[in-house]
Amino acid sequence: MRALYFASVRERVGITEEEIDPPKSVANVAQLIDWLASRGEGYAEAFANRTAIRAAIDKNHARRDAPIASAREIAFFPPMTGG
Amino acid sequence: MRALYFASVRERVGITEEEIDPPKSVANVAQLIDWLASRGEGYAEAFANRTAIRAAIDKNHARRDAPIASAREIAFFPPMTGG
Amino acid sequence: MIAPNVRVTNEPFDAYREEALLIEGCRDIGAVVTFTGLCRDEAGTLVALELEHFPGMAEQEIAAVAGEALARWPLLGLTVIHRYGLIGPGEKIVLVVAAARHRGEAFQASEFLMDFLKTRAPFWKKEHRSDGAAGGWVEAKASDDAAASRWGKDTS
Amino acid sequence: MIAPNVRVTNEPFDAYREEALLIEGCRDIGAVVTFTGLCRDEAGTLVALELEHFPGMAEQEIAAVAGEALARWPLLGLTVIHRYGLIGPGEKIVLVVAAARHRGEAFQASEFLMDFLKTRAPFWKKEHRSDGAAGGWVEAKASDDAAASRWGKDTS
Repeated sequence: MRALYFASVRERVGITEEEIDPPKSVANVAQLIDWLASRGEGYAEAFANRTAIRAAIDKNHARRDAPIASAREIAFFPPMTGG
Repeated sequence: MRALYFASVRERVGITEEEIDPPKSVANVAQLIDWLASRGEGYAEAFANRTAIRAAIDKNHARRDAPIASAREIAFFPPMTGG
Repeated sequence: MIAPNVRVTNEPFDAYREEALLIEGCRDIGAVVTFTGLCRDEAGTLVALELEHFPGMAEQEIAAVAGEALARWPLLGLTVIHRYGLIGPGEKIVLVVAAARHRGEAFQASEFLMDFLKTRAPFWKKEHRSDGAAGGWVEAKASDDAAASRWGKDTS
Repeated sequence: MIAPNVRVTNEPFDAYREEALLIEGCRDIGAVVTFTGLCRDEAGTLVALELEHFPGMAEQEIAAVAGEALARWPLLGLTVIHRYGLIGPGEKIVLVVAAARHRGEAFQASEFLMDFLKTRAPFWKKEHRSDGAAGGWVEAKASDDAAASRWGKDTS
């Protein structure tokens, strides 16, 4: 699946997007965040404050317990500050 | 004192303004309305529905019990419908 | 505290210019709420509204409500314009522009202005009907009194 | 129900033209509320805001909130425009224009739009400081969540 990063998450991870292939045991958003955080220093920093991370599956806001099995694209970003 | 009439009150009284000289016993707005209503058919009609009459003394909204002794100008009109 | 810009006029006004004038030169404004009240045609039955007003008192009452808004919210700009005379469907009757650092203040101030302007400013609307029948004076609405009363103590 | 006009763009927008387009040809509109969000200079410390967004999702989320507003209030017109990219102090970032028969509907719909746009639409602001120091990402405010929650059930 495709992972997208925005704003401070993007800056810390260091890339805007990438193809990821998490193990089958990673079933929902919370588990995917844990898995991503374990991938290196930038990821660890980007996902350190779990409560400040929002996720969207295929461009729809997703809760922590949302399953990721059928996701084509999953985006991570901090709380929105538009408007 | 000067009496001013606006909107439906003006149309019923038939004039926009006039000099009035109520007797000394007419001390407040409510009493002045009663006195005006007794002055003829148009006045009676204009002031028939007392609750639909607003008054202003010298361009300030005035309650029914406001004294009129020092008023130079007193205006009568229906509830406002601007905006 | 800033001074409000209050105008009562029988001329059409340029809402865009008023808003631009208000914003101009103030780089601290984060939110502008503009309310425009227009003449409806009431499904084609209305050819015009005739707005009567009490000269002098109209300006004074709007200025009083504007002053109250400025005392309640930290506004950076406030313009209120009200027309009188004959106004056709689609034409603008009233304009309120409130500028502030944050949106809540601008929204609340402009709603407050409209609620009290409706119940306090001496303007009266008469309908001119397209079928030629005698138009009547527009009735005051209880909902307007209710809208004003939700702001707490009467400002009069 | 009308269709909302939603746009996400890196170009400046013409608020006046948007409002004129919305009103044009509808003689039943009695109230228009226009909200404009501008870039503040933060007492001279800010040289620009950089607005990042999530293309596709940004439009979709704004359209969803607009649809919710149209379901709640009998609006006659609704336009929402949000810019992205580099925006200087005094420039407009966001525009909401809500038109209705009566003012209450127009006020509520535009406030609702802004409250949910703030918490749902994927935009992020980064500050560029005039002293050359590294600008930071603007922090989300708890007050924005509170503003959204007062409308009852979450629209997500």
